[in-house]
Amino acid sequence: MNNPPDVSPDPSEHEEYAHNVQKHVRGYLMVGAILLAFTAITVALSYVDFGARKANIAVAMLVATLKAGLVAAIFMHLAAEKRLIYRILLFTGFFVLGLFWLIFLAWYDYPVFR
Amino acid sequence: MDAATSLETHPHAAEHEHHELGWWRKYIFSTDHKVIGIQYGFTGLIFLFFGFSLMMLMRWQLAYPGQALPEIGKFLPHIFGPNTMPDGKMTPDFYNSLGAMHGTIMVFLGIVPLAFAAFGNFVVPLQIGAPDMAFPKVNMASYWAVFVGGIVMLTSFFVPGGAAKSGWTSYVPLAAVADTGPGHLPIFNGQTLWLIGFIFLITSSLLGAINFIATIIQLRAKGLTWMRLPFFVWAQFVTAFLLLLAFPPLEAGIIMQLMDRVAATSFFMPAGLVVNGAAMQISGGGSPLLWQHLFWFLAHPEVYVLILPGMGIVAEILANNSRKPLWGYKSLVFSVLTIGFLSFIVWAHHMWLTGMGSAVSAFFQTTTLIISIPSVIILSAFFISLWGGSIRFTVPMLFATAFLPMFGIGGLTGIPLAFNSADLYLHDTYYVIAHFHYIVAPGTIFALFAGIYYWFPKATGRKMNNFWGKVHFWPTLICMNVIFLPMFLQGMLGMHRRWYDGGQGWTLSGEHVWGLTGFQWNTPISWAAWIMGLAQIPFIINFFWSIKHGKKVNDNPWEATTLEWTAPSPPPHGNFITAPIAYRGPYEYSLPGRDRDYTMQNEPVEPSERVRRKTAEPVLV
Amino acid sequence: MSSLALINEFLGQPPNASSHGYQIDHILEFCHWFMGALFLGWSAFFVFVLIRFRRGRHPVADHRGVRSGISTHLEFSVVLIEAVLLLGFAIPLWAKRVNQFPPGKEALLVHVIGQQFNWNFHLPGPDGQFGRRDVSLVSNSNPIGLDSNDPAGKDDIVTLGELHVPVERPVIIELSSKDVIHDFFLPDMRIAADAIPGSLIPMWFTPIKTGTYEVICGQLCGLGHYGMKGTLAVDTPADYQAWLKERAELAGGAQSAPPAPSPTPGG
Amino acid sequence: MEIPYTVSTRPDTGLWNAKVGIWLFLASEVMLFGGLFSAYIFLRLDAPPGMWPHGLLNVPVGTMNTAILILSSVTVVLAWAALKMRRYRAYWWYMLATISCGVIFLTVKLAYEWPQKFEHFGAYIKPEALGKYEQYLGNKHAAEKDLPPRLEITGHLHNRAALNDPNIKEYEVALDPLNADPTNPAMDRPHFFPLPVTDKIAKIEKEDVERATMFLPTHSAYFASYFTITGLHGMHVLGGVLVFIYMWLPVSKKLYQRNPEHLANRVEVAGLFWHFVDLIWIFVFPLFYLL
Ligand code: HEA
Ligand code: HEA
Ligand code: CUA
Ligand SMILES: [Cu+2]
Repeated sequence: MNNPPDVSPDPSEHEEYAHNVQKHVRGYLMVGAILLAFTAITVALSYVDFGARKANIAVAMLVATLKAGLVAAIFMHLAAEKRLIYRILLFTGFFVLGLFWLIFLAWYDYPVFR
Repeated sequence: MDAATSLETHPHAAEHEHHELGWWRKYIFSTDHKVIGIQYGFTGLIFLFFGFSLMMLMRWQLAYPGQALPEIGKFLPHIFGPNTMPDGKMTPDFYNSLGAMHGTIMVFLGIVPLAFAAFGNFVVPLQIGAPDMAFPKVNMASYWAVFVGGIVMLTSFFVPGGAAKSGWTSYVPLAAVADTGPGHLPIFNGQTLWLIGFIFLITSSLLGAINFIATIIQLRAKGLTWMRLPFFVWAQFVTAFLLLLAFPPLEAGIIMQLMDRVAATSFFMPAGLVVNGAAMQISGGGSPLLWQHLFWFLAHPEVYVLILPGMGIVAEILANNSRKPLWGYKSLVFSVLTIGFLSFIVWAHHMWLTGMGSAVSAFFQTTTLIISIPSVIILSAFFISLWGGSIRFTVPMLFATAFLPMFGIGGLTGIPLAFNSADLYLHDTYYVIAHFHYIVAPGTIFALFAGIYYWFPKATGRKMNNFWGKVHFWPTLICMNVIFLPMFLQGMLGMHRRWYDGGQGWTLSGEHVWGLTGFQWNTPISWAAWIMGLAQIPFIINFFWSIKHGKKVNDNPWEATTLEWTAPSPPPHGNFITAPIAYRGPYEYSLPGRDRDYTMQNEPVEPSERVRRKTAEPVLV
Repeated sequence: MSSLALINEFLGQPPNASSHGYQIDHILEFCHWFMGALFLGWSAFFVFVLIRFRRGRHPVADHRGVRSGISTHLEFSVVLIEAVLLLGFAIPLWAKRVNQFPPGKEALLVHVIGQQFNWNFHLPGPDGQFGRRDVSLVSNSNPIGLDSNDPAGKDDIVTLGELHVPVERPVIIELSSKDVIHDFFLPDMRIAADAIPGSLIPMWFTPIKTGTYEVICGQLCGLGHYGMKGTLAVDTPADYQAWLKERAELAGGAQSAPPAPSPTPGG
Repeated sequence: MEIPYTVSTRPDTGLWNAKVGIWLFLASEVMLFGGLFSAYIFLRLDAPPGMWPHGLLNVPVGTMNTAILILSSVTVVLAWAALKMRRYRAYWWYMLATISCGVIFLTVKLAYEWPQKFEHFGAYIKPEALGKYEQYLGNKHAAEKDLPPRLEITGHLHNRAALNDPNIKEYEVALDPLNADPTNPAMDRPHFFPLPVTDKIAKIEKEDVERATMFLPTHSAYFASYFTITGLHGMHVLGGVLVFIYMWLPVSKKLYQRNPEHLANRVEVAGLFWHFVDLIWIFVFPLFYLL
């Protein structure tokens, strides 16, 4: 899904741009509806027993990630953003994961004796 | 911003901007990057001096433990409260406060505001040919945040119990139980104020970092491609990223520690603590190591925040005074990017002794050693740059050249620390203190002095006095080494940092090394520190005197090549009369076949040059 | 190897007294030789350049400067030496420290509990069993909260500030803390580890020289940090037995109180 | 010279300044919440059995708040799209809707959810006394069903004075349904609609209690992270609302008339922040309310 184009400074072309944006609006409404539906699904799923607590957590996080992905891709226009923004986010993602992963490693790598 | 920024679509809006701003808007609540840079500069210098003064007090206690400090000692209790230095004798708590606040103030209120914010603000927009920072109002906000943070930190000296006293690292549970209980106020106590002040300092750094990055990305002048940026700009760019991404996890940690103190949570405290003989009433379930991870996740990148701007300054001055391009510009840029990247994954080398297993320690040892390589590359490139130059020893150049071996000593002594089996012995001894002070004191501080002497003419239109500059340089260089070299010996003896009695009570510091015992070495160190204090007087006087009475100079007194020297001195609001265009790289010194030994970045490429040097093709954006 | 020992002595490191300490010292020595060589090499170059290319002697700079790739070779050798130090020495050494504890019977196991501002040592006594400990039992006369109802703890030895161990026998220390983080550092044994409340951190060493050694608290732990000193006495086996006996008699008398904790509680 | 690219885009990056700025800011926010969430994960993994409570929050209210935030995210893009189409009135209404959503969210949180927790009381029983209170804890039943052990008795504290008065020797607690009827299989899972406190009163001797507090941050690692993370999130919501109010006030109209694209850019930037706040909540909701 592409972003609506910038509005042209020339007022005579305005009509066409307005029309273009209008098309996107429908998309936004649909994404909103999907998000609401997903919320309901998360709540419902949390009352289903998947056997292990871990499984429940995994499912809930999966749905949350999907939702977050939708917000980021559509509402925040990340689906079609400039390269520079992707780069910044790529770095950030790398460092957050590094933070999580390395603390996690350190947590479980303590010397055991006996 | 409104009126100014909508200019593009409504040219007449500019008229609003050109009315005279009042005194307050012009000098205090200014949005001009140069004024803000100078504000940062003064703030940083004052805190640097304050942090230094705290240190000089500590050095008395270390050299003459338990003895009353003459004269000043009688006077200090009136300022800091009766429990700090009764009868002029320092109490252990006050010593710990001084140490913690010396570290905090030097790092976060001295060097960061000066090296990153002041030089970054003043120089970067000029060097990239921009009229200002991308977000002037945010810029002003970031200065005022640091100001408030500084005030909060200062206030903490005057609350009951005194300032924070658990080290600049504020390790929990010590920090969580410090300054609590009878005699302490709930919010107005040292540690809580330290945390609150820190939130302001973090806010300031984050806003500043966003501004710097956006400015460098968006406001580069026409033709100023990435590979034509002065190395200083690159250094600031990477530094800004370090601050932007490393500070927030510490902010999270600070918020949690604040909660531990004011809402009695136990993010960082396990159950079953017995403090002062009584079991603590907390839920437990927290982990002291979590704090250390969050702290060092920032604090390691932070040490590169302390050094990279310094390296940037040194690079500019070396090129300028050897009259020759920096050697290996591309590898310099690549190295600084690598350092920035790697500095996020080495932090646990500060935690070797926390019971780390073999896998994790192997990982962090490896990354720590890898990160030393780009530093070696940078230093080598600087050294090699001097070869074949025509070196003039101006005052900035003196400081910049001294930076190199001093940083070298500091960096090299990081290597034994990087091996956890060697650090096992050296951890938290004076060896570590000497290691990092060699980098931040004769390293970064020298770079800052160099930068001040170098860009002073741009900010004021006048030059600082040469002779007094040299009088400042030589004693400072000598004293720095007399202070920090013996600390390596003390560290090898096993003497530890944060020892209130300077090691007097330990048999191990009674051992002789190089003619004195470990403890006795404290005395020459302290005297050198005080003499170095005196050596700063010529600088301070020279600095203030030259603002009004220094020798007037033209816009480019050092005959430099980068864009800031094309602007008037001092530059007007908006910096450049017309937008500059860069046609060439940043260090075109001593180009063959020219009558001047420097060619500025905005000098168009001549046809004759074009044949010879394909790279000089102007790239216009 | 002994010729290498020069630097450490030159810098004032006290003599080593544990079996693995030589390896630590060797790493330190290698590092210092390596650093020294780099420093001297660079300094020589540096001083030469500053003199040779000063303006008075060399008025016109050369735009291109150095053309050779010597720096690449230098950087490569730095990488190589660091890699050797890391893979050849540092990583295996640490793996031995944390993964290969001496077998239980051979070693002497001691629990060490840090507190502001002293070290508590807890030995299992003749039965080889540690008694149960519980924070809720901690009091002035029972600084480590030993459960007096637990039969395993009846003969336990608890001392404050002073530990005796026999020479030539591995000692395993299990570190913990009652209040804040401390760091148990035995400079002469080349061994140290943090005592962190909420965790148990093991470390081990084998003393090879009798004598009395200082235990340093290496982590800021409050106003008494500078004086948080312990003593490690490495005895001949006979002396050690004598000490054990004396201690056991003390312990026999209904948990007789060791001296009260240090008078300067921290906060 | 004036600052370029405040409204138009720079050719080589394709971006205007504030867009770069906001994304950098969001990057730092990712790291901030990343730090908090990593702390949450480690506290939770480290929690001993029975020490990480479940089902203490009000799921319907949480769900409603989630829906409200999602709605507000939709209205804010619509407001931006309206500006792009140069329909100021529509923009004004969408903005009002967004602001209202934010205000409702905060009100629910601060006036209802948090105070409700502050009213609740819990007492952790000492390990040696667990047997004595078996009728309220039902640990045998829990063990049979493979549920984590129950160490805490919760409900409303009748004699509030007991919290501070050392002379009062016991707590009188109007029990939560779980503690009132612990062996009822219906209590094995948290309920969707929270059940009201029963009128069954339990007397718990202070002697047997390890720790007793209201449901405040100090209660447990769970509530500590709940209040810290939702509190910080709430402050972000508040910040967003204030910015939106500024953009909705008449001053925005002036900017609109002067340079509509500039206003649209500002709304886009504020909207990006708002979506991010929504995105954080999307993770907070299942982590604290459901799992
Ligand atoms: C600006 C600050 C700065 C910088 C740049 C560094 C750089 C390095 N640091 Fe340092 N460090 C600190 C500041 C800094 N450090 C501080 C403040 C602490 C203590 C914190 C505390 O506990 O309070 C610390 C502590 C510290 C520790 C923990 C010690 C302990 O607590 O036990 C370790 C361990 O690995 C370490 C390693 C390193 C390494 C490998 C580098 C490498 O990046 C160094 C690479 C550089 C080189 C290898 C030099 C290369 C130079 C040449 C080759 C040229 C030589 C030329 C001549 C001599 C003429 N440092
Ligand atoms: C950037 C960081 C920085 C800097 C620059 C310094 C500078 C100095 N430091 Fe410090 N230090 C730390 C960071 C720093 N330090 C930290 C983090 C710790 C650990 C704290 C802890 O234990 O938690 C520490 C600890 C520390 C100790 C150990 C204390 C202990 O463990 O008990 C000692 C001991 O001597 C010491 C000494 C010094 C000295 C002599 C200087 C000198 O080099 C100072 C030189 C300063 C100047 C020369 C100032 C010049 C300023 C001016 C001239 C201003 C002019 C003003 C105007 C023009 C308006 N420092
Ligand atoms: Cu215990 Cu320092
Ligand atoms: Cu580091």
